[in-house]
Amino acid sequence: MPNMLSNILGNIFARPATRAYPAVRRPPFSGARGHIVFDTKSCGFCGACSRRCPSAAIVINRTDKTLTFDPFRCIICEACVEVCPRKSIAVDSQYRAPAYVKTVEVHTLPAPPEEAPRAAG
Amino acid sequence: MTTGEQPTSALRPATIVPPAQAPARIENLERIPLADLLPRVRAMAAQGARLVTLTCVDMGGAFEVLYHFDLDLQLQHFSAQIPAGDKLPSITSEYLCAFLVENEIADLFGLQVEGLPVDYHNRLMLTEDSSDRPLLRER
Amino acid sequence: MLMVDWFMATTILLPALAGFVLFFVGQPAIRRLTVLALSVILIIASLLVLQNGPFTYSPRPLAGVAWNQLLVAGDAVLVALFFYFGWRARSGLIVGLVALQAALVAYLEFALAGVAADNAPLFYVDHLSIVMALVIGIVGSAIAVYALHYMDHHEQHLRVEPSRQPKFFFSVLLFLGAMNGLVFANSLPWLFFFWEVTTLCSFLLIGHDGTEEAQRNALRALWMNLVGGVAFAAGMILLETTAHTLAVAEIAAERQAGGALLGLAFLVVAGCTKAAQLPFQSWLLGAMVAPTPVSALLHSSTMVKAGVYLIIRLAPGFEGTLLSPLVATAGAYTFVTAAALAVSQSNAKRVLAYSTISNLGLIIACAGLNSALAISAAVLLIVFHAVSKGLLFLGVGAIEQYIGSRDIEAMEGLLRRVPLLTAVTMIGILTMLLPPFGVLVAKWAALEAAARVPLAMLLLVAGSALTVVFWTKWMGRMMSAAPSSQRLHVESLSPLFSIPLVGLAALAILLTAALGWVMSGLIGPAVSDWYPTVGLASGDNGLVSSVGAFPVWALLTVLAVLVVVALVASPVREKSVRAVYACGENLAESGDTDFRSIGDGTQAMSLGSYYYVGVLGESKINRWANPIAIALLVSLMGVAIL
Amino acid sequence: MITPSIALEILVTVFALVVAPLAGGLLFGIDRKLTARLQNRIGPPIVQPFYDFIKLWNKDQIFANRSQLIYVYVHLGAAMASLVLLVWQQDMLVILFTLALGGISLVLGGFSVRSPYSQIGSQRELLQMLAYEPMLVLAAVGFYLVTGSFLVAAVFARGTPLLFELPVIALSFVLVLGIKLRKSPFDIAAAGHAHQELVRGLLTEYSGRYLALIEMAHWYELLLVLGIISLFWANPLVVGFGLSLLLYFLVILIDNAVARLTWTSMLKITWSWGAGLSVLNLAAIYVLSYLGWIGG
Amino acid sequence: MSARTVIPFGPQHPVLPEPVQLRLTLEEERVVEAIPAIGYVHRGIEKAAELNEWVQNVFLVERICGICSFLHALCYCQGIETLLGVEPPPRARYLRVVWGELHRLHSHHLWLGLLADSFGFESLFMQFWRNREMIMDLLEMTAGNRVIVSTCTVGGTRRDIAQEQASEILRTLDKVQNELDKLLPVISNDYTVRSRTVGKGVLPKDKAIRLGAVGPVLRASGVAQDVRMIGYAAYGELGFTPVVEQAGDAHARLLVRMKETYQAIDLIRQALAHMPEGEIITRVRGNPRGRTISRVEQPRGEVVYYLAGNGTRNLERLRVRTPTFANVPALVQMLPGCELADVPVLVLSIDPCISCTER
Amino acid sequence: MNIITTARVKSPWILHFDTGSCNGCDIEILACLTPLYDVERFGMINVGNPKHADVLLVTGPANRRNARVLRNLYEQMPAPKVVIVIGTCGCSGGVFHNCYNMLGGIDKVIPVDVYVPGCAAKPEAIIDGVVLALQRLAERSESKPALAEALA
Repeated sequence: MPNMLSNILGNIFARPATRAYPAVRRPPFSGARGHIVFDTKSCGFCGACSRRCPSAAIVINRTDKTLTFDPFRCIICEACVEVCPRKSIAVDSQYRAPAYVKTVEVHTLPAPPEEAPRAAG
Repeated sequence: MTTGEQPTSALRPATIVPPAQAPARIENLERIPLADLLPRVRAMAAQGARLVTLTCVDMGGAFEVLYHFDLDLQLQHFSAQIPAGDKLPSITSEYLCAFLVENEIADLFGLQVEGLPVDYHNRLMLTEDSSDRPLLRER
Repeated sequence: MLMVDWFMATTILLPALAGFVLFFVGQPAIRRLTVLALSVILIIASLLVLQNGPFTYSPRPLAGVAWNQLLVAGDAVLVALFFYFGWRARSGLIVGLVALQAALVAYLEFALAGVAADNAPLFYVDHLSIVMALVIGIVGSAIAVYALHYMDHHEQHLRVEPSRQPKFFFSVLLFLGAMNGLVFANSLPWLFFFWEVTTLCSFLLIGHDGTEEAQRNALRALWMNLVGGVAFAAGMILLETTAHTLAVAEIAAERQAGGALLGLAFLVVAGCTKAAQLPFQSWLLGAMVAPTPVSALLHSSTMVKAGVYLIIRLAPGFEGTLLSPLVATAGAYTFVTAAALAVSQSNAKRVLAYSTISNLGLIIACAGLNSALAISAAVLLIVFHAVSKGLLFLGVGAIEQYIGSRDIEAMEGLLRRVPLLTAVTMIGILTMLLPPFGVLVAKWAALEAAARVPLAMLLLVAGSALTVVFWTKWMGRMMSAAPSSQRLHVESLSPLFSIPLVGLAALAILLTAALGWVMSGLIGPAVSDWYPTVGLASGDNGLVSSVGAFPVWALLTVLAVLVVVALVASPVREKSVRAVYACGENLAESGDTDFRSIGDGTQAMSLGSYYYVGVLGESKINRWANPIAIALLVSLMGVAIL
Repeated sequence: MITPSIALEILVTVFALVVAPLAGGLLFGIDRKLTARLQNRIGPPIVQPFYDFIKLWNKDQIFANRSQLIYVYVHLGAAMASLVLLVWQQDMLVILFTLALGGISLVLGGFSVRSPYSQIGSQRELLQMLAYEPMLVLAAVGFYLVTGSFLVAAVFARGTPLLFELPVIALSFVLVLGIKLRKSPFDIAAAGHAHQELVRGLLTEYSGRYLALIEMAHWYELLLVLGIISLFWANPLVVGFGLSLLLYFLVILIDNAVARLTWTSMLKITWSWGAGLSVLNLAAIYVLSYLGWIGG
Repeated sequence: MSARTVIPFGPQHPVLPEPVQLRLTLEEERVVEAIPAIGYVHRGIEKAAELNEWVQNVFLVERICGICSFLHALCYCQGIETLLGVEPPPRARYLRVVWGELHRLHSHHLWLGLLADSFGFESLFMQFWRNREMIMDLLEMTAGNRVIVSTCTVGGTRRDIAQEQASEILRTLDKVQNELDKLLPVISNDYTVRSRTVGKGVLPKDKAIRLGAVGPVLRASGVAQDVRMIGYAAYGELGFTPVVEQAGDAHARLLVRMKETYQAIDLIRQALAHMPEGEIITRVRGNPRGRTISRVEQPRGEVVYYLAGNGTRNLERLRVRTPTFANVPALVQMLPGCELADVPVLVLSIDPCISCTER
Repeated sequence: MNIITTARVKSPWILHFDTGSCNGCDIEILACLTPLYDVERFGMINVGNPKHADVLLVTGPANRRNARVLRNLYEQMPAPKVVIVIGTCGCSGGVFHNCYNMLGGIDKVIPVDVYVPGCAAKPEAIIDGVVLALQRLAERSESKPALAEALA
C-alpha cells in the first residue's frame, strides 16, 4: 500500500498528463500515415495499386479512366504508394475524420474528386 | 540453429538477390507411418519435449499432418499421411494440449479425430451457417 | 373465579381427553370434527384465561384422593413407560437414566416428602403463563388443524395402512394439554410431571413414522430429555433441602443462594436440554425426521419453549447472582453458534431447526441478562418467534408436499411455481428478519440490554449478522426467477392448509402492527409481575426503553408506503422485459436463461446457492462448539457452588 | 395539531431529504474528480453524478422481473428513513437496523433475477453486510457505553467529543465506508467501475431509472455514514463533519493505493482489524470506567 | 451439498477486452471446470493468405494481432526470406530488433495495466498506460502509425530510424525506465498485489512443458526458453539472457513480464548503439518455393509460422500457431481449484490474445 | 438543449464489443480511458454491461458467431442508444474482405450511427467519433418524434 501511495500523492500535485483533445490538437508526426490522397493528374490508371491493395479498396476502370477509392476500406498500409510507378499516390499525415455515412471517392482524369454516397451494407 | 533462420554472422552489402535455386526444406522432418505415431509421440513426451503444434495440409485425397516438437529450442517434426475419410488418432493421451489444435483440424479440414477429451463437434471456429471445411483445397 | 376450575379442565384435561377418544376412534370425519372443535375451544379458553387475568388455584381432592397422590401415581406410570421403551430398545443408557431419575424422584417424594409438604397453590397463573397459554392455544391449534390435511397426504404418500393417525393425534393433543399444565403449574413436582409427559409425547411423535432413522432419533431425543429430567429432579432435591420450597412463585420471589442457587443451575441445565441448546442440539435436529406438524408443534413453537419458559420463570430467583451473566453467555453462545451452523445447511427444516435453537439461545441469554428490558425482550421473542416459526414450518411442510423436497436448492424460483405458499413462507422469513417486525424489535431490546455484559453482547452482534446471511440467501433462492412478464398463477390449497397458513401469516404481521397492545396487555404485565419496571413501554411512535427507542409504527408505515409506491410506479409492459445478461450469448427465445456455449450447443444456466461448508459446516464447527458448550454448562454449576 | 417544534422537525426532515442527495451526489463527484487526479488525469466535472442520474432517469425502462423493482424502492426508502432517523437523533441501533433493511432489500433484488452475476453479487453483498454490520453495531455499543444511551440525542447532549474515548472505533469506519462505497480493496459485490469478474455484480440487471434510484440511495447512505462519523465529534458538529470528510478522503486514497481483495481477506480484515480492535476499544472503556477514570 | 453453478464468462465481459467464452462450473466461488468456447473472432486468415499474393500477406498477417503486429510481420517475412533464399541487410536486422522490442515494451505495459485492472488496482492500470503512451509516441514517430506499424517487409524494413529519432528514443526510454522504477516495488512487494497473485494458478515446470506453454508463462515456470536465443534478426549479436522465474504462479508471470520491460529497454539501447549503417532492404525477385518453419518470440511467447510456396504468387499453405493458442491449454488446467475472483487474474496471466488464437 | 439532453450528452456510458478486430482498435479504445486521453472528462465510462450502456463501440468486422452476440447486446441496451463502429474493418471488412468467416461491416448486423475509419483508429479519431455520435444523440433527444421512435 505505501508503495503506490507516494505515486498517487505525487499525482495530486502534478499536472494531469491528459492531453486536452479536442480543445488542443497535437500536430501529427511527419510521416504519419493518416489518409491516402490521389493525384489524378499524373495517374496512368495502370492498376498496379489496385492489384497490390490488400483490402481491395481501390478499383480502377481503365476504359473510363476512373479510380474508385473506398476510404472506409483502406487500411493505410502505403502499399499503393510504394507500387505506384508515377508517384501519383501520397499519404497525408492527418487521419480521416469519422462520418455518419460511408462514402467512396471517385477520381476521374480531368475532374476533381467528388464524394458520392454509397449504399449502406 | 535449426530451421530456416538466417545465420547471424557476417555483414554483407545489400544487393538484389535472385530467387534461390532449390526449394527450401524443413530440417529434422521425419516421415512416419500412422501406426508409429503414438509410440513416437510417447517417446518425445518421455524426453520432455514440448509439443509446438500440429499442421494439417490438404494434399488432395489425403492429408499430411505434421507434428512439431521442441526440445530446448531444437525442433523435431513428424509427418504422417492419412487418406481422406480415415480417422486421425488423437495424441491427447500424451499431450493434452493437442485438444485445441486437433479440434481445429477437425473443424477446418473435416478430418475426423478419434479420442478427443473435449469435442467441439466441428464447431470450434465455425458455426452452422459457415462455409464448410474452408481449408480444403478447391478441386 | 368460579370458572377457574373449568379453565384448568378445558386447557389441560380436555385435549388429553380428546386425545384418548381419538386414539380409539379411527373415523377421519370424527377426527376432523374433534380437532377443529378442540382448536376453537382451546383458542377461546386461552383468551378467557387472558380475560380473567392472573389467579391461583388448587383443585379439591378428586374422589377423596389428594392430587399429590395422583401425581406420585402418574410419575410411576411415566417411569414405567420410559423403562419399557428403554428396555425394548436395549438401551442401557436410557434404562440407567430412568432408574436414576426414578431414584431421585422417589427420594424427593418419599424421603423428603417434598410433594405433600407444600401448602402453596398447585397452579399459579400469572401473565407469563397466560402469554404461554395463548401461544399454545393459537399456534398449537393452527398446527393441529394443519396436521389434519398434512397427515392424510403424508400417509397416502408413504402408503401407510392401516392409518396410524389415531396414535398421532393422541400424542399431539396430549401434548397440548401437558404444555398448558406445564405453564400453569406452580408446584415444581407437577411441572416436572408435565415436563416428562412432553418428553413422552415427543418420543412418540418423533418415532411416529417407524423407520429405523425415526426410531434412532426418537431414542436420542428420549435420553437427552431424560438427562434434563435427571437434572430437573436433582435441582428439585437441592431446592427442597436448602430453600425448603418447591413452589415456583416462592422460589422466584427472592434471590437464591448457595445450594438453592445450585438447584436453580440444575433447573437451567434441564431447561437447556429441553430447549435443545448446545450441546443438546442433536435431538432437535434428529426430530426433523418426523412429519412436519411435529416439527412445527414440538420443536419450534411450543415444546422447546417449555425449556426457556422454565428459565424465564426462575430468572428472578437468580437475578444479581453470578449465575445470570453465565446463563447470558451460554445463551448468547448458542445464539451465534447455531446461527453459524444454519448458514451451512441446505435442508430447509434443518435451517429452521438451527434458527430455532439460535433464537432460544437468545431468549435464554435475555433471561440471563435478567433485567426488565431483557425479560421483555425474551417474552416478546417467545411470542413472535412462535408465530413466525410455526408459520415457516407449516409453509415448508406444505412446500415439501408440493415439490417433493425440503432442499433449499430445489426451491429455486418457487415464487413462480407455488406463489401462495412461497408468499406465506416469505412472510415468515421477513417477520423473522426485517425491522420493524416483532422478532427484530425483540433483538433490538436484547442488544440494548446486553450492552452491559461484554461477552454476551459480542456474541449477539456476531449472531445477528450471521442470521441475516442464512435467511436472506434462502429467500433469494425462492424468488430467483427467469425473466418473464407473465402474471403469477396462484395455486389452490385445501382450506385446512390455507387457513392456518394465511392466518398465521396475517397474525405475524398484525401482531407487529398491534405491538403497543401486545406490550401493554401481555408482555409488560408478565415482566412487571417480577421486576420493578417494565423495561419496555409503548410510546408515541413505537417502543421506548430506558436507553433507546424503536419507532415501530413509523417504520411499518414507511415500509407499507414503499411497497405500494413500488407496485404503482413500476409499469408492466411486455416489451420492457429483457433476457438476463449472459455475456451476449443469451438464448432469449427459449424463454429461460439458457445460453450458447461449447460448440454452439445450448447450455442450461445453473445457479447454486452458497453454504460455506468448508468454514461453517457442522463437522467443522461441532468439533469445538460442543466441548465449549459443555464447559459453559459445567461452569454454571461451578459458579452456583461458589 | 402542529406545534412549532413539530413544524421545525418537519422542516429539518424535508431539508435533510433534499439536501442529503445533493450533498451525497456532489461528494461522489468530488470522489471521481479526486480519483482522476490521483491517477494523473483530469476527470469528469464535479456535477457528473447528477448528469448520470438525470440521464439514467430518462432512459427506456427495461427489466427482467417485476419483483426486482420493488426492492429498489425499499432500498431507497430504507436509506432515506435511516437518514431521517439520524436527523431526528433517534436510536442508533434502529438506524443501523433500518440501514440493514435497505441492504437486505438490495440483496433480495439481486437474487430476484435468475442471473449469474447479480446472484453471485448478492451472495457477496451478504458477506459484505456480515463484514461491516458488526463494526457498526459495536460503534453503537461504544456510543452507549460512553453516553449511557443508544439515542443519538445523548451524543449531542454530551459536551466532550466521543473521539477521545472511541478512537479505534472511529477509525474502523474507514473499513465501513470502504465497503459501503464499494471501494478497493472491498469492491467485491459491485464495483463503481465495472472492470471486475462480476460485471456490476448485484446491479447487473438494473438499468435506467432503477439504477438511478439505487445511485440516489447510495448518496443517502454516504451521508448517513458520514453523519454517524460526525457524531464522534458532535460539539461543535462542524469538526465532526471535518472528521468524516477526512475519513472519506482516506478511503479514496486507499481505493487508489490497493488492489481488490477477495471475500475471505475482507472478512479476515474486517473481523480482526475492524471488529477485533473495536472490541479492544470497548474493553478499554469497560476497564477505565470500572477504575473510575472515565464516567460511564 | 450445494448445487453447481454453470455460467458463461464472456464472450462480452468487461474483464475480457476480446470475445472468448469460458464456460465456468463453480461450486460456490470455487472453479471446478473451465472450458473455453472460441471462434468469436475467427476470420479465416490462413485461407485468405492463400488467396492473396504473398507480398500482400505482410499486411494481412500484421492484422492477425494489432498488439504484436510487427512481430507477426517479422515472422512471416523471415519465413518468406528463407523460401526465397534472401537475407535482409544488417541495418534492417537491427531495426527489426528496435521495433520488435518497442512492441514488446508497449505490449507488456498494456498487459501489466490490464492485469492491475483485473484485480481492481485502477490507479496502477492508469500509471502503466500513461507510461505506455510514451512508447506509442515513439512508434508513431518512427513508423507513422501507433498500433499497426507496417515497417517490416520481405527483404528488410520499409522505414529507417534517423539519428535524431534514435536519440529521441533513448531519451524517452530513460523516462520510461524512470517511471518503471517507481512501479516495480508495487508489482513485486505490494501486499494486496501479492495476495492476489502469489500462489495463484501455479504451473509446475514439467506440467508447463507438457501442456505446451510458451513465452513468459513457460519462463515463469522455470524454463529458460526464449526463441530470441536462436538468434534471428540481430539478437545473436546482442547480449541477451532470458528472464526466468521459478514459482510458476501468477506473480511469477507478473515478474517475468515486468523484468522483460527492462530487458526490452536494454535491447533497444544495445541495438541503437551497435546499429550498422547501410541499406535497409534487399530487393527480391521471384516467388517462394518449398516449405519452412519460422519462429519469433512475441511478447506473449513463441509464434510459429509454417509456410509452403510452390513458385507462384500465391502461397500453398500458411499456418500460424500463435502463443496464446499454445497457452490456452495451460490456462484450462490452471483454472480449476481457483476462486471466481481469480479467474480474471489467471486468464490475463497468460496474456491472452484471442484474435491471434483464432486468426 | 434542455436538461435531459444535456445530461444524455454529458454522460455517455460505453459498452465495448470486439467482433473480430485485430485488437488494434480495442487497445486504442482502452487508451482513450487512460490518463493521456481521459475520456472520463466527458463523463464516459466503460460499463461493460449492455443494460447500463448508452453507446455501443464495436471494433472489427462481424463474423457468424459474434453477429448473434452483437445483436443480443444491442437488444439489451435501453434506448436511446447509439452505435459507433471503430476501425476500417468494422466499417467494411477492410483487409479481411476475403476471409471466409466474415460477414463484412457491422452495418450488416445492427444499425450503425457513426463510422470511424482508421487502421487502427487513433484515440483522437475515436473521441471525434464519439462527439459525432453525441451530436446525433442530442438531435434525437431534442426532436420528439425521433425520441419516441428510439424509445419504442
